[in-house]
Amino acid sequence: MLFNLSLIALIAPLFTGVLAGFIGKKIGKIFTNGVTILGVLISLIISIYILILILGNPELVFNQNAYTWLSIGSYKLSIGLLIDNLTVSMMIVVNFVSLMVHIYTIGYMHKDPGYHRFFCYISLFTFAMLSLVMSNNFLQLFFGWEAVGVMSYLLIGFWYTKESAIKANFKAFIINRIGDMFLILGIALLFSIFGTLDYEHIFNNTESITSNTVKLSSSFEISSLTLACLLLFGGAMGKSAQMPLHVWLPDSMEGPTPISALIHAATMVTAGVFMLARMSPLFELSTTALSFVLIIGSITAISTGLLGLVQYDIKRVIAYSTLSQLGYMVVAAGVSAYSASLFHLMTHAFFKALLFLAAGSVIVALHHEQDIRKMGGLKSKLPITYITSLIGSLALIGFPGFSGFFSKDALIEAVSHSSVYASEFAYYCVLIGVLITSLYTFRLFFLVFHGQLKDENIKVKEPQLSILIPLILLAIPSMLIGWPTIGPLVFNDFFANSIMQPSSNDIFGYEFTDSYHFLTHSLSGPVVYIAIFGIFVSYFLYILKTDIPEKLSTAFNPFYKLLINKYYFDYLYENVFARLFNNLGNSLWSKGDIKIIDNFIVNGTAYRVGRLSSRVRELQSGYIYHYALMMVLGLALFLAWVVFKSSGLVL
Amino acid sequence: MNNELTLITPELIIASAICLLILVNSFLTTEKRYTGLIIGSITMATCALISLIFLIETTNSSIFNNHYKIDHFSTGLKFTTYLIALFIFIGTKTNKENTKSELVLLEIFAILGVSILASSNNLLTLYLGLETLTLSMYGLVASKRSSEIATESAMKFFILGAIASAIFLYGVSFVYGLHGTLFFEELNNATINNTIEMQLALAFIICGIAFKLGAVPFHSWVPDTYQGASTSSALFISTIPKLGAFALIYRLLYEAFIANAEFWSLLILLLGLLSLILGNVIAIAQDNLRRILGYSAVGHIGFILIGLSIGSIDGAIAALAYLVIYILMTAAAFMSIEVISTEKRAVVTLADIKDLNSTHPWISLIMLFSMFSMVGIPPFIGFYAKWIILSELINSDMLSIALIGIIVSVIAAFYYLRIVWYMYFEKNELPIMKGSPNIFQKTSISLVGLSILLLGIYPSPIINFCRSIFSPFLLID
Amino acid sequence: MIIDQLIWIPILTGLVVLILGEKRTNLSYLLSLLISSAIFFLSVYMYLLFDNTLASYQFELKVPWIDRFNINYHLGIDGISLPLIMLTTFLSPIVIYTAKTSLKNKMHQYIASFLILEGMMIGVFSSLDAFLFYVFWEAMLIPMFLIIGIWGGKNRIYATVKFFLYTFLGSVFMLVAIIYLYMKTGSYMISDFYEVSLSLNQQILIFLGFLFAFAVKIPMWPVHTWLPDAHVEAPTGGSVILAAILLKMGGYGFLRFSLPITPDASLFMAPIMITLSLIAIIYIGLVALAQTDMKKLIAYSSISHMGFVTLGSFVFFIQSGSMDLNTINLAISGAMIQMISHGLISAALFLSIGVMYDRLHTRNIEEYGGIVTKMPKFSVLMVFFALSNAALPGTSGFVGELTVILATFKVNIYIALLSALTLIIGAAYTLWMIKRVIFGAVTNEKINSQPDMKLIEAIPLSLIAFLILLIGVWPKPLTDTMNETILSLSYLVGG
Amino acid sequence: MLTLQSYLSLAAIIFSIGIIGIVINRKNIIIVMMCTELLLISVNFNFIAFSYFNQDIAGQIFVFFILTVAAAEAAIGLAILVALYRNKKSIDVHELRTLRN
Repeated sequence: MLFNLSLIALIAPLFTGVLAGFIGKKIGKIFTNGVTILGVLISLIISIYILILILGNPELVFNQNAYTWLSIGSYKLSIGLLIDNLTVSMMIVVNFVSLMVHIYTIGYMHKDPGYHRFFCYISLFTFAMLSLVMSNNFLQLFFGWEAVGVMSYLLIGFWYTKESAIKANFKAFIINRIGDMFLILGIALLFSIFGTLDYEHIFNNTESITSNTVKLSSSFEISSLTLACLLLFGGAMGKSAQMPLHVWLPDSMEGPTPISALIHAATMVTAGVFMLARMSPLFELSTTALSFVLIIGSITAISTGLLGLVQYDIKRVIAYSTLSQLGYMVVAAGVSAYSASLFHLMTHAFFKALLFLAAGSVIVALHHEQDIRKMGGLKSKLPITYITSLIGSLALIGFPGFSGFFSKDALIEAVSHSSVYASEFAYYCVLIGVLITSLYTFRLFFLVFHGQLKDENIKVKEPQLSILIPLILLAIPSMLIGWPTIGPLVFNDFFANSIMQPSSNDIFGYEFTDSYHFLTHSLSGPVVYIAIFGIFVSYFLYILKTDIPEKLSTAFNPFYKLLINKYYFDYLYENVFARLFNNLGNSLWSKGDIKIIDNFIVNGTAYRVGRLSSRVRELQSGYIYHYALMMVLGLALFLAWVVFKSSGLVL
Repeated sequence: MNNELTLITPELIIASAICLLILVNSFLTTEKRYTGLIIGSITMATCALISLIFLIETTNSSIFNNHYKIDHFSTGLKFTTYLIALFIFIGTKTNKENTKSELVLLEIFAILGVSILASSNNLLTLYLGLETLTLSMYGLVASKRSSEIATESAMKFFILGAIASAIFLYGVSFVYGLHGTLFFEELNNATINNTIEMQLALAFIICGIAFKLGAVPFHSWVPDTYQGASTSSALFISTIPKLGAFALIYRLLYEAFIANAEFWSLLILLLGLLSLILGNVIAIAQDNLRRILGYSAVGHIGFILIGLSIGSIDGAIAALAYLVIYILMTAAAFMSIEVISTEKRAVVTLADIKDLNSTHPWISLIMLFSMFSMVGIPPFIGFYAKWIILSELINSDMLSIALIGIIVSVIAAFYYLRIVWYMYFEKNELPIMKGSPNIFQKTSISLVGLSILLLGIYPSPIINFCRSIFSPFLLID
Repeated sequence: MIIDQLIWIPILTGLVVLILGEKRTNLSYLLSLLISSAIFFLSVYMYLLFDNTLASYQFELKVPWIDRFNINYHLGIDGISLPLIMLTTFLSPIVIYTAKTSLKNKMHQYIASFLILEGMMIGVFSSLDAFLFYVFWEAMLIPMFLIIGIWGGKNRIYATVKFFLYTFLGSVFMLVAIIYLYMKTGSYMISDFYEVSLSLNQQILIFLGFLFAFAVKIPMWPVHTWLPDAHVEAPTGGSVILAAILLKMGGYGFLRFSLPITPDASLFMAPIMITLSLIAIIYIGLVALAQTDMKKLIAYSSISHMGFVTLGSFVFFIQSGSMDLNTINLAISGAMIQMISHGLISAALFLSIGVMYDRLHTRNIEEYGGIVTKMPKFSVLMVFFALSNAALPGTSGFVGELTVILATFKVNIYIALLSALTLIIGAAYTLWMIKRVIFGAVTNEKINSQPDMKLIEAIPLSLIAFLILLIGVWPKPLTDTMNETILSLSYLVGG
Repeated sequence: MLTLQSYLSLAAIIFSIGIIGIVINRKNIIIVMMCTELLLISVNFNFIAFSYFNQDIAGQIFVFFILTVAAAEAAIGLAILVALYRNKKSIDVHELRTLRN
């Protein structure tokens, strides 16, 4: 029963998406958005229903194969569903945000000619994301993993006539593919050890392979587990845009705003974090891998946050913020605080989706203007957007009481108590990150909503209802969700059946009683104050003394340049690597294929035979005496040969 | 005595036909077309039938005081010759341009020569057969009297042929001197045959044979003659005399001097390799269709010689199979050229067959069969020719020769493909005039063309037939 | 008997079409379409009758052919030939179907060539006699030579002659190897070849003989240069058949001949074969990146993808320790799946390019851009095929590559790493093409006046898309068909 | 006393003269044809010598046949020559190269 329900939850968005794609245009917009929203709604309702059932009866958690995908010899690869607390909570997050985005899109895209296509895409995306989180094996994980990548590819390039958009989606796909390559290698490694790709089998037998090693060279061996974890994390780095594979995410903002909210903030990019949590039984056995995760996460958290400080595109700022927050989640996973990581994932999904959608609302209101230097003073014009943005921003910086506060604080708590290698480094990174977060968040906030209206001529008014409703609906969890959920999710054993992590005491060094106590406990730490300090600083810089940022950027010009050029990563990728491979391909083609193989060996042989032929044909001179001479020479040759032969000189 | 004459019925019939033709020629004006054709065809058909009967009855005896031998090989070869000649007559002599009776006369003469060659059991008979064949070939080449190139090529052919037969005879004289006899059975004497004198004599004889076959370096006449002679004569020259030359080789090398096989096989191999390589390589640079076929003939002869150089009966079977198959293919090619040539527009160079497919799809298809067959692509019969030779080579541990052979065939493929590409791929501004081949021509060319395909699909008959020629008993197994 | 019909009915129909001549082209078209579709259903029927629990040959037919050399007209199928035959019968009607839209002159000859080719291709896949195999193998060159030469592009003659000579040169060496084996066994039966015992040196020679033929056909680096030329110049149907089926014959040859007949030599040569496969995957992938001609790009992509076939066929030889049958099984299955999948995908891509070519008469990527604005329906399919080409999970392209990578990883991590690079390179060249052709602003005025894909063009593409998706989502039926055969092959190779 | 050797040497010399005559003659076809007759004569010499020394009649009979054939051959050769002259108005060896390569 439950299995079939879950299957319906999975298939519904697929079905409705396909329906919208194929016949939506013929029937009409109402049909398209109606049917897709229905699909996601069904999925959401089922998810919630399953959650309730599971909470009531933990026995209902199940892991069942739907069908055998492939069977070769003794190997069997299956497609199946694993429904446990982790899955269900991810399903709810995905479906909820997806639903909000669906509703939001009705208003946001109503003039776009690709309306139906868009709904088809986001529905299909929802399906892909669900199949990723509901999977009970690595294969299906990879299916979903790539499928969300493709939908993201299509959605980033949604406005396909825009050169920048199709450049961005190409880039996104390729960089994701780099991560995917590592992921599939990691999967292959696990397969080569276990001979199966089922989570259950692999996670139950991890102990047996702790001493397995992989020989990388004659003298260097590495623990298989560590290698597997590193490779899997490579996949996560691509999808969750960790340094140095982060470059695609800011560019992906070329897509329509709803998908920035759905894919590039709330769901797809968190797939990496989800996977880390899912793979916790593996990662927990390899401290090396954990440290690596930790380091990458902290670097991402701090460095990408810095970049957000110098951006002027409203969506890009939020995108960099997303990068930074993803860094936080990865850091949490690095210190084994998977539950904190997932908690942050969840709250982040709400408030970041909110922020993006709010940004979208601003963009719509300003007739698709995205440069924050041209904004300002929108507070009074867009009150609802303003308030919801404020909620989102406060949640993002971790203002006490907001959802982000709980998740981020728990996370930092865990980092501070961790003893994993590099945890100290990570701690300082995340602390500085808090300041930076609050700086860029409120820089954006102040520049957009406060100050002076730049262009009085544009008629600015609050967008239509379908845009505002999701904002409000998302604002509520962004503000409140932390209170009831932190306890069970982070400190109690809600995830016990799906994640393997040390007890909450070991992780946080803190005995949790209730959310209020947690809040007061946090107030004794530095995090909250740093965040609030950040608000003041940005108020000072962007409202009071607006010329200081300019001065600062000239004063620290090299640093500023570094930031504005995004640490030259794009330059490196595009002008060094991409060009290198392009040139390599070109020269292999023109030198290797055309010049050496084709012109020299293949056609060269033909040419030489031809030349030989035209030389040899001269033998046939046409003169009888030459012909006769040839015959006589032939005869003479024979005779000479006979004579020599009999005298033993030849053969 | 009576019995002996029965045994040479085919030869007698041919001889009578010759007399008849001469008589007819004297009394009838040349306007009376087709007399030559009719007489020739009937003669060939009858002879083929009689030979077939002999073949089935496995007649085997020596006649005329052992000068003449009617055995399986000779009847088989004769049967083949007559059959092919029949097709050639019907295919070419029905064309208005080739109705001159003396053409048929000369050709029948040549066939008589081949018959004598095939049956000879004595160096003298052999010589007579050879000269009958050669002399009529000279006439045949020169038959287009008003043509400058025809007479030129005939002249060249004649002089070179004279030299070659002199060289051959010179060798024969030594053989005679050393052995004191002209009968093949008595020549098979290992002690004498291994002397240097005998080897020198053999070298002379092989030169003569090589000329007849057109092997490098005795090939010079081939391309010139193919180009110079009229198409029908070229067709004849490229087919029937080759059978005669094969008989020559078989009778001399395989019967008379088999004891020296080790010696002559090397010479034959050398000739074969030279022909194979040079013939095919030079053909690549040719533009004249008939010259291409000429050089291609040299190349094919190379293959046949390589097969013969194995020195075993299996090798000879393979070589004969190759030869018969080659004759089929080359007949198809020449017939196609003949058919598409019109009085106004002779088909000479590759450019003349541009886009043939659009105007003559059927003829170009047959030409395509023939060309791919010559390349050695299955399912055409030419593939089996190459394959049998390769099999025998590999079987006798001559792998390196086999490799040379196949590499050269790949090179050779180029010029055959070129013919196909001119017919099919090139676009022609001046469409080829639609010739009007008559029904006989069409039928015979279709038969030959289809036989290339059908025998390719089921090659057992031709393989078994060639084997049966060498030994009647092989048919049974 | 049923295989017999599969082979000869198309060939005879081809001859009938030739005889019907140019005037009755429409009749011929309908007739051939009917017959080739019937052949497809016949092969489906055969598939249904096929017992996939048996490793042995099925539907066997053995008639003496050339007694003298113990050659039989011996047909039969097993698990590795059946999918390839199905692929052939599936694509042939499609190719004939598309003739109408993409061809102007001598259509009857074109159709006839394809029908004859179809019969011969099925013959190749079902011959159990090496001689018969060779006959079909070589005979196929003729129709293909004509197809490229008559209906090809500007440089068609060069391309087709190159194609012919290249493949011909390759296959003659195979002939020598086959004859050599006949000398050893006294039979041309392939299964007799399996049992002959040969020394390592003999095996290596035989292996090399086969290698020449198969390497050219697949094609492997460095004997691949005929393929881009042939593809670029060939008409759409020619490219489809060339990429989808002719290339597979090389892979099929490895599985049918090289591996089971000369396992020791395969073991000996495996490092070279693997290196060449990796070169194909990476080097050729990079070369594909540099292409400006769509067909050339897909041609290079084909070479790169076929690298996986050879990799799968040989990678298990370098396992450390004893040969693990499971790995062999996995790798070979991967190679087979990759062949089928590539057959479908490359066919689809070439057909798609054909659809565009029919409209704009250029294959130059730079002259395209923004196709999607004018041809959205077509673009959906094109993007789908491109993604399949980039091995997107859920499409057949992924299944083969995944399986090969899984097997490879079991053998050697570095080889797996290098082969997995295709995920990046493959995506890069395919999607870069998509970016420049399908997406972007319309730069070429001509594009603006183009209608979207017509239904008549959509049907074949959709059919292929459906199959690609089906195999991608549920490859089990495919692997079930092959399992037993590959298992017994694994025993021959590893046992 | 003339030995077989002497006859054979003479024949060889005549043969060589014939060959050389053909090869180095750059002028006239008639001379070439005469040289071919020389070749045949040398062969006849051989046969007769062998016949005599072997005490076997066959060789001499062979010579008769050779002579006959040579006559026929000469007839044909001259006929061709006449035809050639009619077409070319020349019997110069140098000019006989329309067909080449």
